[in-house]
Amino acid sequence: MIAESMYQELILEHYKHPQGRGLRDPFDAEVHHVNPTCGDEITMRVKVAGGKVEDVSYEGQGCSISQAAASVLHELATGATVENTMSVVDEFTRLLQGRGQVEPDEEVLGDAVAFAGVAKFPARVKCALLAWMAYKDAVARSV
Amino acid sequence: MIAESMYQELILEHYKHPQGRGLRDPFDAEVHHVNPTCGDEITMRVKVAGGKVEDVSYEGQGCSISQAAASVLHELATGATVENTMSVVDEFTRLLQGRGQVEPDEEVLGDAVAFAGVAKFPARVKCALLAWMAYKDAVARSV
Amino acid sequence: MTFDVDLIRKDFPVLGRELPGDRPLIYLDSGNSSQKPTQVIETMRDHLTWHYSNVGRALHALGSESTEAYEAARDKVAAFIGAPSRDEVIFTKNASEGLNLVAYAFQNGTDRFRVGPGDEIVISEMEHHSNIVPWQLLAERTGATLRWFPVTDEGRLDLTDLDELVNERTKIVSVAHQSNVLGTVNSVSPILARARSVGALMMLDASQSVPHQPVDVTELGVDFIAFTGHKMLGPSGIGVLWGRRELLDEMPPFLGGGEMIEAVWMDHSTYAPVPHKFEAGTPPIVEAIGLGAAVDYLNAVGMDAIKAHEKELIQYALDALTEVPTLRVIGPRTAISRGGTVSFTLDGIHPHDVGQILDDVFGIAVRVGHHCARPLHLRFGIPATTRASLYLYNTTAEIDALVRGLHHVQKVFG
Amino acid sequence: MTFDVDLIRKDFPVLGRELPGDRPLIYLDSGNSSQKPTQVIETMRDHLTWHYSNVGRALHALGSESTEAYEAARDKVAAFIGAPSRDEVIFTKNASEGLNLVAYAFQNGTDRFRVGPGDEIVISEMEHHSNIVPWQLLAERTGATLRWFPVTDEGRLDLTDLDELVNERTKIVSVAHQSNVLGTVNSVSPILARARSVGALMMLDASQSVPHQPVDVTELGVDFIAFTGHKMLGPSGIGVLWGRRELLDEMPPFLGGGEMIEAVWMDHSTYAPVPHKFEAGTPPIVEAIGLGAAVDYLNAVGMDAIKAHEKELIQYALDALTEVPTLRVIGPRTAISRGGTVSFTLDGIHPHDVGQILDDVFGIAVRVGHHCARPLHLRFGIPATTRASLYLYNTTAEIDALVRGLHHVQKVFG
Ligand SMILES: Cc1ncc(COP(=O)(O)O)c(C=O)c1O
Ligand SMILES: Cc1ncc(COP(=O)(O)O)c(C=O)c1O
Repeated sequence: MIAESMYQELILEHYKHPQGRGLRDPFDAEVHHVNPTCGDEITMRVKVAGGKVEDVSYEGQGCSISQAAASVLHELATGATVENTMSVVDEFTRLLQGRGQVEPDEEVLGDAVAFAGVAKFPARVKCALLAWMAYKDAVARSV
Repeated sequence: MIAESMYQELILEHYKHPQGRGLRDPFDAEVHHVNPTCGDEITMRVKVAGGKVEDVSYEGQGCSISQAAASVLHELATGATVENTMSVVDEFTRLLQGRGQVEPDEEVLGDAVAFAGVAKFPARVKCALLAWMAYKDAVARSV
Repeated sequence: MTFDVDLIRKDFPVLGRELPGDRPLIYLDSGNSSQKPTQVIETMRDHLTWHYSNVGRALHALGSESTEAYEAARDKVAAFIGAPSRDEVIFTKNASEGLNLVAYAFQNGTDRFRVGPGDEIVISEMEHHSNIVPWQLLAERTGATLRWFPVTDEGRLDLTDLDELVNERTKIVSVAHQSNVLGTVNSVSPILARARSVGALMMLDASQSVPHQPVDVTELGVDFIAFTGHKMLGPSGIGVLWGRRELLDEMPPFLGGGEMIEAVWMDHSTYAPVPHKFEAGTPPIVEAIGLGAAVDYLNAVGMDAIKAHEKELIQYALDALTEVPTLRVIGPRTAISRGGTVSFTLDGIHPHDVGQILDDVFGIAVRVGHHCARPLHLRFGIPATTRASLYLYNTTAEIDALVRGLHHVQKVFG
Repeated sequence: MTFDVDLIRKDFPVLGRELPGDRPLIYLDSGNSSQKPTQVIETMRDHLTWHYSNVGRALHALGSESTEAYEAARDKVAAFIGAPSRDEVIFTKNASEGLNLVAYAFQNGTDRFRVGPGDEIVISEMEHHSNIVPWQLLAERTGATLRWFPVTDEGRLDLTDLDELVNERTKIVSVAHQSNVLGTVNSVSPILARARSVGALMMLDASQSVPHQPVDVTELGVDFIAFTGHKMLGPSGIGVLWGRRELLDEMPPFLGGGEMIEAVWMDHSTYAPVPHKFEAGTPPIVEAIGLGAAVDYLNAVGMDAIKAHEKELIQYALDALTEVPTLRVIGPRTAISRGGTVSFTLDGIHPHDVGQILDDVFGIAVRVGHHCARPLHLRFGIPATTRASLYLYNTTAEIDALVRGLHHVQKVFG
């Protein structure tokens, strides 16, 4: 019964009902990231205007963690300022790479705090980060 | 005090005073053999006529065992029939490869029986056999 | 010795281990790497503690002890696979090195060991990456063409185009003896017959067969096989390449260094006879000795008995898994010409999630992903599978636990 | 921890062993391979018994334990040699593989990793075969030219013609950091400066330095170093190649297979980032973990303390050996810029006979022969030497025993 805590209700919910899935036009940058150890893949597009994220659209395949992470990211990022999303990405990365030792900042993370349990499973950390790293990359390329 | 028995008086004697050393003419075949693990080398010539070994001459460098074995071979082979020497070579080989389990046939081996102790030292067996294998090779090429 | 799985399990301490959270370990990942019996571990420990030294080069007491133990391991392996000569057994670090060694021979060699534009290399779609990438690199670097057998829907080699695929341009055919994903045991003889008729060499990736069934290279009749110690109760860090003597003699050196030479000058060298020609540097000494102990263990149990046990298990598993809704087996669904490995998918649930819940909740270790056989997964249109792979120490109770675990996984994601 | 050789010896059970015939073991062959402390042996045993599984690929409990232990070993090695990044530490099977890996890069690569006719490779006359033969093979297969530094009568690198030897045509210079025969520690900076000024890369064969002195790759400033676990208290079957990240990134893959890939299709592949790009197949898992334990042990004793102890010992040995009539040391006769290895000849007595009598009568293990450095022996006009090589667990009493032994050898052959 160790890791069922990893599969938070919220993660399962996003996995079963992904938000904002599908690749949409217009977009400023598109990236494709792969997690070679497990084959999880994501294609992500961002549309940015005036410092604001207008859309994050994606298509991917993979485990519940990687797919739910993309869905949560879509919800958090769309409509927020780029700057704001970058601090969420940083905090998310810090949390996930913290081997379960990091106290998450719920204020910053919002729903993404549900992934705290994943940090204890080194092999799954990359799943959770896949979409978020793709997002960071896409934003960097969009400017 | 295990292996000093390997260094029989007779072996040391042949090492210090090698018999028939030096390369001589005439000869029917010359061979060069090397023991790669230790770098011992021998060049050997044989002169055969009418089924008899007229001369075994050699030049080499190496440890006491390999050098003494060449000297003893020279003594045993020179003047003997080729056929006779081949059975000595076979018996010598059988003895040396017998891991110390083989009862040597002194009748056949003569002085070469002094090498019986070497058979217990796998790493040195090749030293003892170097000249004898070279001899076998040289004889084969002389016909 | 009659086969007694309970007795066998006693030799593998880890099988009695409890994981954190009171989960007994259920190890169904031997196709990835097997566990080690105490006999192997203690042989290694004893050698390291009391007899260790470098081999070949040392004449002293420890050097002789190490050399004799190392070379005795070679004798054991040679006998185990029915090699005509012990000198045909080359110790590598794993199966991958053995496969690469042969592939590099075709880059560096001459005559039949040389490929270039117009020459062809044939593999199959069910290969492990270790039997794909070395040949891709070879083809890329020499201009040769890489071709492959397709795989049928049932997970068998599709030999329909055998005569076209293996032809006068083919230099070597290298295929898996047993698939690490499908469990399929490939029948060698039709391919070998064709290879022989066009003068091509043939290699088997025996990584998944040597641990699980009696393998006799003389009977097989192929030219090379590669396998790996860690999948057959031996330690990591040791593998075996077996090849026909005359071919090994003809092949160019692979790695250069100590022990593979006859004599060295600054500007050229001559090489030792096989097997040493292909064992550059200090070999995996203790690992080879450990592998020798593993071979002793397998012989004591009996490879026929192991094969029979696995056949029973896989029959049981294939039956049991049909009860799990939406479960789709990738590979042969009957226990004929297949080993004790079964890979499958569950609708709507990613293998990672399957594996994680099996592990976290039940202590069941399976492998998830593409199992280093991505092209095979692409062929079946799936990114990943869950794989259970069985060995001599597994039981039907463990398969029951797997089935229960899968039902639970479906509940979580239902 | 202050250096206490008696305490250290307790960690090495074999040093207390009696050989048949009541001979206590006196092990003076660590340059060939070192003995292993209990800490290393028990770490390996514990891992094999309770935590073993394949690394990287497995997500289950054992897989995580193995992966964490394996990657922790990489961290330890990286810290031990001052590597700027852990990803620059590549686990190989021995030092020879590391040297070959780099040599093959120049056969298979592009741009600066490509040699052909007109390009030059520079080594030295004091190299171990493992740092000669890979470059000979490279030169032979590509048409590049192999050149080398000569060695002085004192056993030092002769840099007189440095500027001519290392020139605009030079692609790589690879020399020993410390000679396994002479004990000489080579000074790297003049060669490195010249290599840099002509744009050549520089590699060190650090097989004999990393075990015996603090080595910091950042301070050294070279591009690659290779060393080997079994000479530094670790097990057989594991070695290390360290290289600068940007070079490793640029180098072509060496062995192809599982774990070194990013994605594989039948007709092409993409590769994982370093270090995994160069670790094809299942790595020597338990061996890397054992090496990690060896590094912990060396750190606990302290590399400075080990170096100081060996300096004392070699000073003592060089003095003591001068008493033996006709004994000629091959290599530096003073304890300056040299390590704890001394090779010598005795007039009229072949090293094999010296070694055998030392072993058989006194239990003294030395190495005899050309020590995989035949060209160096040719340079000194001798076929072989007797070599005593010292390590942290050796004592002056053992050197006294060696000297007594040599006197006895001379009596036998007198
Ligand atoms: C200087 C030197 N280089 C390279 C090697 C090769 O090491 P290994 O045999 O572990 O590959 C050795 C030891 O044998 C050595 O002493
Ligand atoms: C079929 C097959 N071939 C090759 C290999 C590679 O073996 P290793 O990783 O020991 O080199 C494996 C296992 O990983 C395998 O299952």
